[in-house]
Amino acid sequence: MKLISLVRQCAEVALAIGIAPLFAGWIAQCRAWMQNRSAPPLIQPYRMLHKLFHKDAALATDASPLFRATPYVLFGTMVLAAAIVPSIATDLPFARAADAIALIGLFATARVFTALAAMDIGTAFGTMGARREMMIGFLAEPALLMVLFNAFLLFGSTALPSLVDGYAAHRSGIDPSVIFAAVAFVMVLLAENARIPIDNPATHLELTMIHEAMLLEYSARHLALVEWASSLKLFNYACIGFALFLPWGIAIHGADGTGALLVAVAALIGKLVVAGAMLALIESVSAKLRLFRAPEYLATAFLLAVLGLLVHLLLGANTIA
Amino acid sequence: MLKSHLIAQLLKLLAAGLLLISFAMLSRRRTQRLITLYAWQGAILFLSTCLVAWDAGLTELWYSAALTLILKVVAMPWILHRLIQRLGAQWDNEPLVNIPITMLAGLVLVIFAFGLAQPITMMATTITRHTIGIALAVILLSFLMMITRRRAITQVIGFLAMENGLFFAATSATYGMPMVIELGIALDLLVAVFILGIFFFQIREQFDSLDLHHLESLRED
Amino acid sequence: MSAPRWLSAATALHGPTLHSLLFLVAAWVILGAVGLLRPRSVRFVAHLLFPLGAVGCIGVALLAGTFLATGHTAEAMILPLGLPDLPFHLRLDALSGFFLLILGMAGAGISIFAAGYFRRGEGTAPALLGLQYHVFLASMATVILADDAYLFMVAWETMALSSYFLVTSQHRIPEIRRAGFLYLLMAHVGAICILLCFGVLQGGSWQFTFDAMRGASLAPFWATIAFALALLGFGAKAGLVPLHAWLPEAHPAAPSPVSAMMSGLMLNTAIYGMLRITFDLLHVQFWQWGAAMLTLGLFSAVFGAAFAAVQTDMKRLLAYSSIENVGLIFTGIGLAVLFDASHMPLFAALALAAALIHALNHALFKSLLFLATGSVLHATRQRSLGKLGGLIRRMPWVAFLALIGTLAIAGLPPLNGFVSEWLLLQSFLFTPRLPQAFLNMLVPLGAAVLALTVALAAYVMVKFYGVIFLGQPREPSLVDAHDANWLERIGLGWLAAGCVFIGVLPQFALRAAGTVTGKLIGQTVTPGASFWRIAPVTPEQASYSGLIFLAGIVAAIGITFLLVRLLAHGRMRRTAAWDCGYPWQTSRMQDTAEGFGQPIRHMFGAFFRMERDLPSPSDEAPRYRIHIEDRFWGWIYQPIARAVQRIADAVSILQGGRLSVYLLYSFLTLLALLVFVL
Amino acid sequence: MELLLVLGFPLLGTLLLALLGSRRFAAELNVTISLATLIAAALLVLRVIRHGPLLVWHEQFFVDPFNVFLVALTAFVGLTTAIFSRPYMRIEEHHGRVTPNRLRLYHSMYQLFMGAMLLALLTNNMGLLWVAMEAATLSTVLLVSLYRTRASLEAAWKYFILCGVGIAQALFGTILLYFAAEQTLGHEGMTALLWTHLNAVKAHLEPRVLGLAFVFLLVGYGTKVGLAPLHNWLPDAHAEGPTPVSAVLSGLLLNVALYAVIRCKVLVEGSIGAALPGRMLMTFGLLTAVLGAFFLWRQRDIKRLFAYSSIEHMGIVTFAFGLGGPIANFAALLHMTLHSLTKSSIFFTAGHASQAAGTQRMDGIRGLLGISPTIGWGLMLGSIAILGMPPFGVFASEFLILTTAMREHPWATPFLLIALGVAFAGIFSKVQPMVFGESDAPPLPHSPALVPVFVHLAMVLALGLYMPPALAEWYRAAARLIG
Repeated sequence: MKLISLVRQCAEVALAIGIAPLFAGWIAQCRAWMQNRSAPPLIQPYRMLHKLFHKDAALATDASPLFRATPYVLFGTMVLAAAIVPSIATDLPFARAADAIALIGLFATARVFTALAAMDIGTAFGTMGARREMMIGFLAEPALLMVLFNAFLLFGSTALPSLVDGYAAHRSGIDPSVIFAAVAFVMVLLAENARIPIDNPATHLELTMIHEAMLLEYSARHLALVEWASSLKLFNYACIGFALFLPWGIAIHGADGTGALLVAVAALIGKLVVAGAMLALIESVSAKLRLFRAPEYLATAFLLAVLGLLVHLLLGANTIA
Repeated sequence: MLKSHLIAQLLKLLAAGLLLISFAMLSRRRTQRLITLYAWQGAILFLSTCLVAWDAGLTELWYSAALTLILKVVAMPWILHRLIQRLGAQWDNEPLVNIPITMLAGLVLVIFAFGLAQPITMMATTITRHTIGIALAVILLSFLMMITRRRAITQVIGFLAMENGLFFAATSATYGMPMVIELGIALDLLVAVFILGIFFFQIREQFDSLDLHHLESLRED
Repeated sequence: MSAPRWLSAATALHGPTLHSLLFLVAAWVILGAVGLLRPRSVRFVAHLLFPLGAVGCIGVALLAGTFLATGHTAEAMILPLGLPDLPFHLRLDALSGFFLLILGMAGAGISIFAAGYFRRGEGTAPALLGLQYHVFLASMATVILADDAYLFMVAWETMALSSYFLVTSQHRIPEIRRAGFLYLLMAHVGAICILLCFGVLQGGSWQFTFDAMRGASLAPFWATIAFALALLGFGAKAGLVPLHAWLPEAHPAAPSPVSAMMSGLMLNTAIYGMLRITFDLLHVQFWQWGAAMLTLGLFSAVFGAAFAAVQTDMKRLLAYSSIENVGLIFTGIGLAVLFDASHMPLFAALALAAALIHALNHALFKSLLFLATGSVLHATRQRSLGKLGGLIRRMPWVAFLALIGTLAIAGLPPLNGFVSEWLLLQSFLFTPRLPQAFLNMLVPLGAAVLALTVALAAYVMVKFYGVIFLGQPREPSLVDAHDANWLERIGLGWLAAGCVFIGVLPQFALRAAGTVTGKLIGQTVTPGASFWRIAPVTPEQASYSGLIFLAGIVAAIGITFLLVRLLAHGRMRRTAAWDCGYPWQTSRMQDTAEGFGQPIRHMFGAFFRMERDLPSPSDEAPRYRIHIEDRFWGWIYQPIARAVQRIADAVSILQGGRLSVYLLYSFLTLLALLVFVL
Repeated sequence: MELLLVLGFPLLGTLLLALLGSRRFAAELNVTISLATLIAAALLVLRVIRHGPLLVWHEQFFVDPFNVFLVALTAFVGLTTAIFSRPYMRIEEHHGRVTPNRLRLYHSMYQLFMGAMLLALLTNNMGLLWVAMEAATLSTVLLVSLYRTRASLEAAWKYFILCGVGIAQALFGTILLYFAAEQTLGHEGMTALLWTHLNAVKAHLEPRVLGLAFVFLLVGYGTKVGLAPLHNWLPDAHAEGPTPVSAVLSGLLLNVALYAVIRCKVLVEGSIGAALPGRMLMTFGLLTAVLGAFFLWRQRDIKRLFAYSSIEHMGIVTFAFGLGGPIANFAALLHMTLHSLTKSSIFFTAGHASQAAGTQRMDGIRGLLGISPTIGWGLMLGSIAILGMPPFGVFASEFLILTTAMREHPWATPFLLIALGVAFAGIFSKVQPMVFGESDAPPLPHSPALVPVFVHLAMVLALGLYMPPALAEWYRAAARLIG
């Protein structure tokens, strides 16, 4: 692999790590505006992290090594994911290490570790949260897979860089199936990132918690890492979405000089701003579902994805690759 | 010529008598009477064998005739007689199936037997060939009798009657089996009857009755 | 049955590899027999013979591996044993090589573990156990090497028999006897089906060698009959729903190493048989076969996963998860048949490779987990999940190694479980190109079912690991649980290492499976150009690199850790668990196994037959109990049993005990026959 | 000469034991005579192998591969059973179930039975065959009723009447055969009943008569084979007689009766073609196998259980003979051998098991492994063998039979599948709790002689894995004779 691409890779990862909390902050800000509350500053997440890193960590007496290792594992996996997802350029050494399916696997690893850590202390809320998280997970994955299936039918690949290149190669209009897939993807994104309507990141009512309930026992730097990791996860999902559905601007293989990269960064930020606003809007207009309704919600996502598939097959649409 | 014709007539007569006796056995209730009938059956066999022997001039058949006389007319009836004297089992109780129906079944069997015997009668060269059907009928009838009777002794008599039928079939179809076989059969028969005799006493001392409905304990339940 | 024309072109007589393999198999049997010299001595049998057996396993694995790597001409030989006109034929080709590799790799770990596991005074005498154990091993190897129907059946049934005796080694417990009986019955009926299948396959040529069967050309109808019989027979052994009922009973009943062998290795022999017959002897003919296998496989997978999620006995949970994995493997095979029958060799090869590798992976991580439960069992005397917990602090070794197994079976990168599932999904992606209408729209949904299953497996495994090893001990007695002894640790470690190795460097396994597909389908799968990643079709299309995954994660974690250490201070204090400030925490307040399964019970309610008794509000010591049963009992097994019972009752009237009636029977028979000839 | 010895020893034994049977050494004497018979039989076998078929004494006796291997088998099982019965009858005497006098009867009748069966096997004369069969019946009737209990008397009586009537049918069949033969061979001499002669001219025999004859012969000898629905005597006789008798009944008598049927079948096929007799045998076989299997399901008495299993296996063998053809016949002969070896060994163990537990009811027999491992393992392995589990030989024959059936008559295979499956469930579900589990029964007064059991099982096992070429050739020759 060429040195330049390695540098590019590092830059991309650094960018991801840097932007992710801002993205979370931006969403929070938008939500506040829409619910006409006075908004927290954009860098609020950074302040939060800073504070957490300087606190003393309080650890339950019989927390096992697994519990202490988990935050690092989470952060590590998310960084790796960020390295794999082509957010600004496609010619990345890590990008070929895994296709979208492997990426799902990576997220699953993170989820399993979170759940195990939550069960480690052996408190009521922890295990409850773990159970719910795993449930959402195994409902979301089929839908996500169907979305990828759509993409594969279009461009004959599940490797995100190839998808992006494929788009760039033929800007031949937009396939109807993509719309269904996109909607499904957004629904899954909400579910996977513990947003309304499945979960409420800002809740403080234990019984409704899913993601938060698993983190109850974490504090200080561990908590900071976990939070950072989850904002990274949201960022990664967003980037996957961009790669799948609106890859314009990403510096494609071959045409990726510094200029192209700057364009790509600008495009990315633009997309993130819009996407954040959209997410905030969705979260503001929709109410949280009862837990038992979650399966229905994700089933809908699944059905949409499958519909996209069928539409594609029935219209015998232009399989590009 | 005339002689053989006459003999043929006589044989048919005897065969008819045999059939009659079998039906009589089906209908009779008294054990004593059954034994008498059995003896008569033996006698007819003896006569018919003699006739055949005379006609065909086979010395073997004379022997087997003599055997018949000794065994089936004298020995067996006597043994059986003594047995029922000792066991005091003169009366047989109601047969399982009532007599008229048994008779009807018997009729059907006779017709069936004749039907079966047809091809054999066609082929047979012996003077007695027409009687094969009757022999078969006798066998089936005594089988029927064994089925319908309830008493150990009556079943045995049925068994012996069946054996008579076989013997009759042998003589009428083929002028009798080879002597060795005849002897063997006769021996087996004798032993069989002795064993049965022993059995009667044991059964009676175990169940103090010869009624077969005691012998129904071994079964799948 | 005249002189067998068994020698086929691509077969070298008396290959050296086959000879040495045969020697090792014989050695196993002898090892077992030697144990009888000192029947009661645990030290002699366990600490000497079992390690030797493990050495034999490693030998088998090495031989098979080298054969796959180098050898391409199959080796065959004939033993002067067997039926007069049908001596025992043996043959070693790519397929059998691959499954021997599995046998050796997993077997070695299990044998080492077993050396440390068997104790005095547990059921059968150690020597007898040793004999049965090694005969079991040997018979499995023979099944894989057999090249004629008779030897195959003999080895097959010997396998069933020896494992039956192993299962019932603690025969004083009635449930175990019941399980053993059910197991042997199903095995026997299945064997008869396989036998009949061979009866069809020999196609009137009266030659029971597999070569003759390859040659025989069957009418489509007969071919399908043969396939159906094979599916019945091998499906029953593999635990394919609805023929699975025996599996969750028998596998847990056995001593843990035996459970490991049955789940990890014996199921694979069924897979092997299915492949041998479908691809090699019948050379795939109709796509319908594939569709059937696919449907059954997917259903078994979901069914197994759902049932595993609601189990409360750790070994039953693993047994059901075996059903799930077998389902996945059958899905792969079915897909391969589907593609092959539609003349898409590349995709067929891909699917088949996925199935093969999954079989290998399953052998590794399932035996690892069963062995881990064995250690837990010895340490705690508890099988019920409701009485375990917090063992990660008491037995860290087992906990750590079991964690690897758990992550692997949950299909998480960078471990081996993910590789095979990734390949399977990859091959699913091509199903829309199938020529058959409907199929090309229905089969893709299978991919979703697959994803669902895999995610469910993750759920199940989180439950398994979390409830056993994490949280608070649910019983006070657990406090004095001890860690596994060193032999057990070596065994577990070996298997865990296997899981990691295949996960990180899948290309070796893929290359091995590729040679097999090359022989069976005529299309090899290659890991792709670069050594550090696998890209079975093209790198543009999809690629995966376990190596980079591992490196990346390790690097990321390491760097993060260092940075955090550098930037933030490391101050930390231990306090009681916070849990939203609720003061009176007890270990009873954690989620139980039942509780953890509750969402699944809601969603898959259709699968289960549940009896719940909820305590009354006024109850001082309230107890919530739920009993979950398999609906197939009521649907298939009990009706059959009842039918047989009813017929038996009817038949027994024939033996009424009345002599006259008996005479009547023979009389009527006579008349009937006379009428018949008249 | 060997022939004379083979027939002579048992008859001699009958007389000797009739005199000395009540002495202490009677059992040993019994064993010695059986041994002598076996040796003579072995010599006979050697001679037949060396010089081919044998036809002696005015052609009254005929020895060919088919019957000589049955002779050898009979003599062998006769010996092992004698060895087994020594301690067994001692224990019975110890329990006071038999008196010395009964023992005398027992020993002498045992030898008579052996002699009768050997005669039936060796004779060339269909009439003599009948006489011998009848003699065998009579002797076994006395053996079955040895205990003089109500049950044993009832069983013996039923056995006697049913087989007597059956045998009578067989006699009529023989007469018809004789009659048909006379038409072609003429009456001079008594050659018309000699099987060899009949076999020579079978093509010219009148079909219709032979058809009738076969029906009577089949019903007659079939009753002794235990073909359903003529089988009713069999379970009772097996269950109520002394165990050695059950062993020889199952192991030998059924074989001999089947042998008679097959001899007749060969003749009849020559005249009316293979179709009709084949179909009859197959139907009888299937019916017997299936019914036998279902009877197994609800047995409570251990000896009845295995008696029904004998019925089932006879059904399978009959079916195989009905299939015909070299392979099926080969398989059938093999199955006959293996069944008699296995089944007799099972009865040995079952006998000791019920002695140990003091009852024949299976729910009273528990934890045999605890009482005496040899009995326990013997019973377990025997049952596994009889259920057709490899590597035991029974599987080899079932393998051939099933695969043949699958090709020739696929319609039959479901029935076989049902029969085998149900039989497996029926037997194994009852054997398992008897062998496994706990027990508190006292040990036996005399140590059981289980050498025969393991000798038999070892032979069965060996035949499953390797069949000496000589033996195979022998079977093949026999199969060819049956055609």
